[in-house]
Amino acid sequence: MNFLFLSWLLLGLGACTASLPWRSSKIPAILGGGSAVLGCLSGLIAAGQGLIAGKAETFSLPWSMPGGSFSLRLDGLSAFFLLPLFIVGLAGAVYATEYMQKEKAPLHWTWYNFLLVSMAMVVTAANGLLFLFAWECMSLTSFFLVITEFNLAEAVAAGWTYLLATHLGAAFLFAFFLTAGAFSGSLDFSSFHLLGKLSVPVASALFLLLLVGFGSKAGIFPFHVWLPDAHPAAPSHVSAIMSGVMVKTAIYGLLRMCSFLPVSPVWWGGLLMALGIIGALFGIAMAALQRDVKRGLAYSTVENVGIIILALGFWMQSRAAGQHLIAALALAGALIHLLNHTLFKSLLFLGAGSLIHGSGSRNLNHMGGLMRRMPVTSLLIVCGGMAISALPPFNGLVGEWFIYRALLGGGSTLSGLGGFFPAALLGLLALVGGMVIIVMTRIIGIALAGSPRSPEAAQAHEAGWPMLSAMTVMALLCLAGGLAPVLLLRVAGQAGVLLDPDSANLFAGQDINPWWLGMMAFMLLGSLLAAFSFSRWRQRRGTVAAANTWGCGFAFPASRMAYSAESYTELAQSGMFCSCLIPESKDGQTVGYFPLIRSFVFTAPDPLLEKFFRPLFQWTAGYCRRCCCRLQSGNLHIYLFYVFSATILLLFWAWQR
Amino acid sequence: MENNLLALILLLPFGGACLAFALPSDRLRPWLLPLCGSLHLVLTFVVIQAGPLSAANGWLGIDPLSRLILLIISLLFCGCSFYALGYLRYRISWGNRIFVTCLLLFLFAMTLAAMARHLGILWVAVETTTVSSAPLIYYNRNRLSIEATWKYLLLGSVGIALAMLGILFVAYAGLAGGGHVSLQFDDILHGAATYSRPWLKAGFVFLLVGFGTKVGFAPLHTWKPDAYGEAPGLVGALLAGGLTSVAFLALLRTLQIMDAASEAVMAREAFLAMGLISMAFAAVFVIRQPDFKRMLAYSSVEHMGILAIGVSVGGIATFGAMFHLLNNALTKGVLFLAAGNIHRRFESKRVGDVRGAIILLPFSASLFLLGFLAITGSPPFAPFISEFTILQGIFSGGHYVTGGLFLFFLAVIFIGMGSTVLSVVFGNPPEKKGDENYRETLATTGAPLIMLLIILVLGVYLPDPVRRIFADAAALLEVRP
Amino acid sequence: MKITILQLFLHLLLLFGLSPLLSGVIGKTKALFAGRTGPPWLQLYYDIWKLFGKGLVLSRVTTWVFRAGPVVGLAVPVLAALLIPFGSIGAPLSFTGDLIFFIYLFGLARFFTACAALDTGSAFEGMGAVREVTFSCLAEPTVFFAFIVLARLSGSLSLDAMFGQTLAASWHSAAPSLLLILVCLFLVTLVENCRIPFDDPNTHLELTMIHEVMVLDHSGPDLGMILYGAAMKLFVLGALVVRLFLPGTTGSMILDLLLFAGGMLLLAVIIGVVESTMARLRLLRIPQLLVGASLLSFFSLILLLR
Amino acid sequence: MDNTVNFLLLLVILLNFFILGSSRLVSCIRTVAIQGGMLSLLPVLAHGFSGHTLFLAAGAFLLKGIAIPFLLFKAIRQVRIRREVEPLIGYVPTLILGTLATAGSFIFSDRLPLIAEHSQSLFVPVGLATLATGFLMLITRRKAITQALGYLIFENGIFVFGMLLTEAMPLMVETGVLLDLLVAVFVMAIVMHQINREFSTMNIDKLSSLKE
Repeated sequence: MNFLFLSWLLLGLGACTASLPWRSSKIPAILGGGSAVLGCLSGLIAAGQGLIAGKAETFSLPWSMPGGSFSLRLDGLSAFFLLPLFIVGLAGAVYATEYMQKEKAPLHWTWYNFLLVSMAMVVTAANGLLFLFAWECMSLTSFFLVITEFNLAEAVAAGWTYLLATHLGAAFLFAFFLTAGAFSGSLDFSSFHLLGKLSVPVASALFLLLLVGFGSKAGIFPFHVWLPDAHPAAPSHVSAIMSGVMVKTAIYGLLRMCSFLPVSPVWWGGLLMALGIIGALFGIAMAALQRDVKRGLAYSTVENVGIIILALGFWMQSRAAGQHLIAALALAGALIHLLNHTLFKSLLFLGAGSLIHGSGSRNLNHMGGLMRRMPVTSLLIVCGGMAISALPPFNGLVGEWFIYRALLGGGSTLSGLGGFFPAALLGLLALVGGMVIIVMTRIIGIALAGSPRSPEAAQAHEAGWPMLSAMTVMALLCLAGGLAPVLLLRVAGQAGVLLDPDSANLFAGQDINPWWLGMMAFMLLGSLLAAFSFSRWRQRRGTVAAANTWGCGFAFPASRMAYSAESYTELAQSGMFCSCLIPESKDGQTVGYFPLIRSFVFTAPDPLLEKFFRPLFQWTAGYCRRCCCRLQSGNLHIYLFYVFSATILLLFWAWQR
Repeated sequence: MENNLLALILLLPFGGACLAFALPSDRLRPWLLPLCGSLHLVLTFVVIQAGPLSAANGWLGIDPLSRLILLIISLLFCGCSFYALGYLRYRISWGNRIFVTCLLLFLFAMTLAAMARHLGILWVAVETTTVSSAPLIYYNRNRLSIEATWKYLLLGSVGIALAMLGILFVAYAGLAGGGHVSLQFDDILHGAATYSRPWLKAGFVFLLVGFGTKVGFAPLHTWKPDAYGEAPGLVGALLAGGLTSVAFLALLRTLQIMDAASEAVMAREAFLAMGLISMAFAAVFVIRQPDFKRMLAYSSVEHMGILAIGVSVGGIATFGAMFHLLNNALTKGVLFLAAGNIHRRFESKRVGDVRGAIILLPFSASLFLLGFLAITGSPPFAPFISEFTILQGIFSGGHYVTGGLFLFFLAVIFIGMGSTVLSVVFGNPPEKKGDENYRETLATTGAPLIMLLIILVLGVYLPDPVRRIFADAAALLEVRP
Repeated sequence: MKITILQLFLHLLLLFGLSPLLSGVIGKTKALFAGRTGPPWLQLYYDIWKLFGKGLVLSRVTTWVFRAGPVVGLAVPVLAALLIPFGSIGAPLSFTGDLIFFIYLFGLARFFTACAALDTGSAFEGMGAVREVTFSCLAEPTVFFAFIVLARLSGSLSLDAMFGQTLAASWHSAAPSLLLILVCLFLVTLVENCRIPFDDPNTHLELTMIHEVMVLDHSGPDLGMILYGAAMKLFVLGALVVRLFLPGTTGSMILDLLLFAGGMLLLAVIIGVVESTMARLRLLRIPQLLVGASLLSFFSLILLLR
Repeated sequence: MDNTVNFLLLLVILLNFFILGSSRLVSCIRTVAIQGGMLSLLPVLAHGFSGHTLFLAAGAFLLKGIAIPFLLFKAIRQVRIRREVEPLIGYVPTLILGTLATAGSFIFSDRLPLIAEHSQSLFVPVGLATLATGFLMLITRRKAITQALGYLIFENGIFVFGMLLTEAMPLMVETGVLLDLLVAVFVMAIVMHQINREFSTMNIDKLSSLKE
């Protein structure tokens, strides 16, 4: 706990001093970045202590606010969420020292450090008011980070969508905490155990409040609409933090609050599973359609959150049905996937940032051939791509392995509908897994491989050591997770036993131990090494000649003829996607035998946002405006009439009393 | 001693007003404002320290509520007076004799209203605020400001006249109840239990409508957007933060009378209904509001609704409402002052014409943005705490529907205000440059900055003396069974 | 969870020794149908040997990813082969949940093959990569459904047990389901190995190819590794189909081995027959067929769940 | 005594109707002045002679009977208008509404318990009726000046009602009330002058550009 306070102190100091009007542009970077790095290191120690100690540490100070107290609690669950927070925070801070433009950097450090503090406070708060306080601070600071490029209209629009979504979600959380506080008599989490006595309908209402409230932050399916806009607008390391960590704090909240509610009816889990799989399918399909690399990654976050939610739902459902082994597997899968997603998604966002930094564009079709110009970044992105596609020997497989095992366990042992749903989900999840490979090969193939598709890409430059080292650390962690999955299970187990005390012995025992996966990852590395040495050996023996790519008879292949980001998904789009997802294209038609030069606009906006939320909001706003015009017409007579009629009405009312 | 202190705090602004009217120099005159403002603040602190005071045969006095209101007025006015220095220097050619005089008279009237322990005095003071603020609204001397002034004057006068009727009704209720007639507040509280119910209820309705017009409950709020929109930002701040607080104090006095007469349930129901209607109206009007100063006016309507709900629900919500009174006043101050700067720079307050303020006016635009976040209840600013406290009271009182509506309106208003504020603050400045000579000065940004810092500190840490001010005020409004 | 040295040795021997032969058998069968003599039985062995001895020609556009494709393509089937039983010879490596690893191993191969194809910057190879990843993506649910059926019947989550001794008994109790998934797995084998009706490895138009067009630029030892890897992949997936078809054990290891080898050859003949009698499907029909296969395997699961 | 007072109060109601039905501004102002003058007799008539009532009567007469009408006369002389334009609701409907409002006031005041000594007096109904008349004027008339007149009538209604409570009202407060009224009308007159200067009309329909 002391290290946590030290970390907050450092981060806070850095935040306050970095944006002062310093003469030199280096001082903010040293103050802000240095404090962020030191603060994160100190925070990592705190998280490590929390994980190793295995028992909760509490701290409490009175706070003068009514209903509030400055109570903190650092237990396994909190530490489990603190760990990735500070890892990504550290990497992001190192990365940002190079990535941020000089004039925007100082203020950025303020928000960045405060974001880290508020996130850490969210996962350690043990009082409703303090939680909401930290929660809202987290939303605001991340909003300011999203609009770092505030001179761009689209960045501001994205930030606004984000703020709107998160604020609407927060209203539900307010409702939850206030109701919970009213029931349990205090906003302290220590008294929330009284919620366990609630009747099922009330508890279900509270659960729905939680789902909407936290879902809008976590990007659970119908509430994900802010995510694809906000992530591309933010600086890349901020996208990494938001996508890798901030989104997870919502899942932390969901888990923590659900642990106070009485044991769930089966349908809670079913609802989560349904939302999860829809989100996963929708997210990955949309990710395949984006030409903006960061937008694609943002949709991939929607997909991964969907998978996590699916696993959590399956956990709840199997726990309610008394299937402890399957429940433990699902919970472990959800937690491990959550941790893994933090690692590889932040790696990918940092990598994408490096590509943007190097090539000057977010559009996949303007990159190409970066593998040659930016070899290290590209290698790291390939690693991240493998991890997110759940390919061995990286960590992505470990989480998915648990989830698949849980679903397989359910599908192969339960009968009737109990077996039907896991089996169906398994198939759909496999489809998602296949599509992830489409998405990742697309990003790698279009952006990194081949020849440059724009003059800027041809002049791209590799990132410097701060950015590269930040990414390398993340990639190594991804690999370590794949090679030592038992470690992942141990870490997740610290949180798991708190959430599901019934399966404490399962987490510690051998039934769900994934050590064979690590073994297999080593064997895969070995066989790859063998094949590689064979290849090198044959290459040494023979001659190596260089030539142009075989153009199937065409002598002058050009990068404009290569497959583009859109053509890459055309097949999947026409074969698999439903029509509402199909992107819109404008002005593509050519006329006549010798068509003139045609421009072609291709957009893949979020269908839910564009076809549901935006029209709904616009219609409501228009309706309100019409009401306003009628009510406040500028005519003094009518205003006086309001006063008169209000008096008469109130007199009548008073008379009735 | 007590008499002297209260007389001093009243005479200071009055004497200042007379002096301002007499001084010939447009350059020197504005300095009277910070002088009076700071002295008033100092005296206010002395008064707050002094405990309960009473003077002029008990016609004037200081109870915890007056202490709170006095603190609010004084803080706000002090901030605005420093701002006025910068503002009036910028508009030196416009003349400021009437403006400064009326500002000080306005302060005098508000102080009098805060200290009044006699309903007649209270009425006269509130009416004086109307009369003295009308010329302030007319400061810009164009067609729109005339229109705003006329509407303000007429609606305000009619409302306040209704309040007079209400006072007479309450007094007659005493007579009809067989008691002695007095408009002394303490006498009324003392004898309220015996008052004649029909007269008392009718009187309450007239008082609610009358002072409610000044407070700006919907649908009596119609003068607000016009007056706030056309007045200089400085005046808007004083109206939205000071005048509304004073008028709300008058309503609280009414509530005290109803409590004393054991009619608390009815009064609180009326407050709750008024509060919810106000929030609903504000929510509808604030959406896509094309004029950012009018938007602030609707936000003021909303916050009056919040206060009414907080007071009506009782319990801890009353404390929240008292806290919110201060927060609302200071935050509105920040918003109006910053909006005034933006208005001056762009020479427009239409959303279409004002874009990219953060590029041209980095400080004012940041203050405007932060003020918006504060007023919509975002931490770490104090309105978050006070609104949350009110909500806590609502929920722990079991008013779940009210709580749900409250949250819903808050969210809608956040959306409505946010889209306007963001398009004002961000983006690229328009071609039409506005007044390119306008510069932000220490006076015009420092004052709102200080106010923002105050609510920032209060949002994180509420010192015990300050907390006691709110708690004592809230204790007066507790229903004693 | 066991490793047996003998089984390891046998597996590797069978895999490396026998896998190129299947291609020869398929070729001969097709030649027989077409009335030609056809290439020799051991043609693929000659090709691979020849290619291993040649020099490399690399495109100027390509990078290490291009070279990684063949390496992964060769390593993956070898490792995958160790997870499955060949006939009644148990798998050398087996653990609970290894089927997930098995499926994702092929995902790894696909990932790198596609990336290597895109690395050349050629429109044609990109086309192949797209088709490969898209069609395999649709085939994955089928495999999972088939595996659940087997897991349900055997009560285990390791491939060794799923395709182990209980399979024969399962044919008695759940023959319809097993028949359905046999068909489905056969289809998956065809699509994963780019055989007719999904892909025509011998066509002469790059526009219509899937796998072959992806490896257009590979040459020399790299191409040899790709050919070898593809043959092994066919062998591994084929081994599953054969095991499903011939579930029992004779009790003698030699006989079992012969039975397995015979089964593999029979599979090759069947593939040859299918290729000779069917035409390649239109590209847009392929997803429909694959979705149909998934539904079929899901239906087989429902038969069991009932 | 009661009869005299009640007769005076009925006259006040009559004047209310007269104002509602009249379209000539000069006669409207004159009527309001007369009404104010009559009201200023009330303190003396109702409560007898005393320093308090005399002062009140004198103050009310000076203000309501002389000063404010003078201000308003001056205002219309400056702007040279004579007639009210057609009101929002015609004269006859306004009169009908006025009658209804008067009837309503009488009914409403029946419900309010009066103490014995006031039981015969018409202060409450007449006060409320005058109030309602003022409201009607405010709501239906289009000229700024007629609205100001409406406000005055409104205040007159309150004054009538206040007669019930003269002993409760300290002199200082009464003075303050009257002074505030004077200042309010004074400010209104100034604003009217400005309206006329800017808009060249007193028609407040022109004052509706501030709207949503």
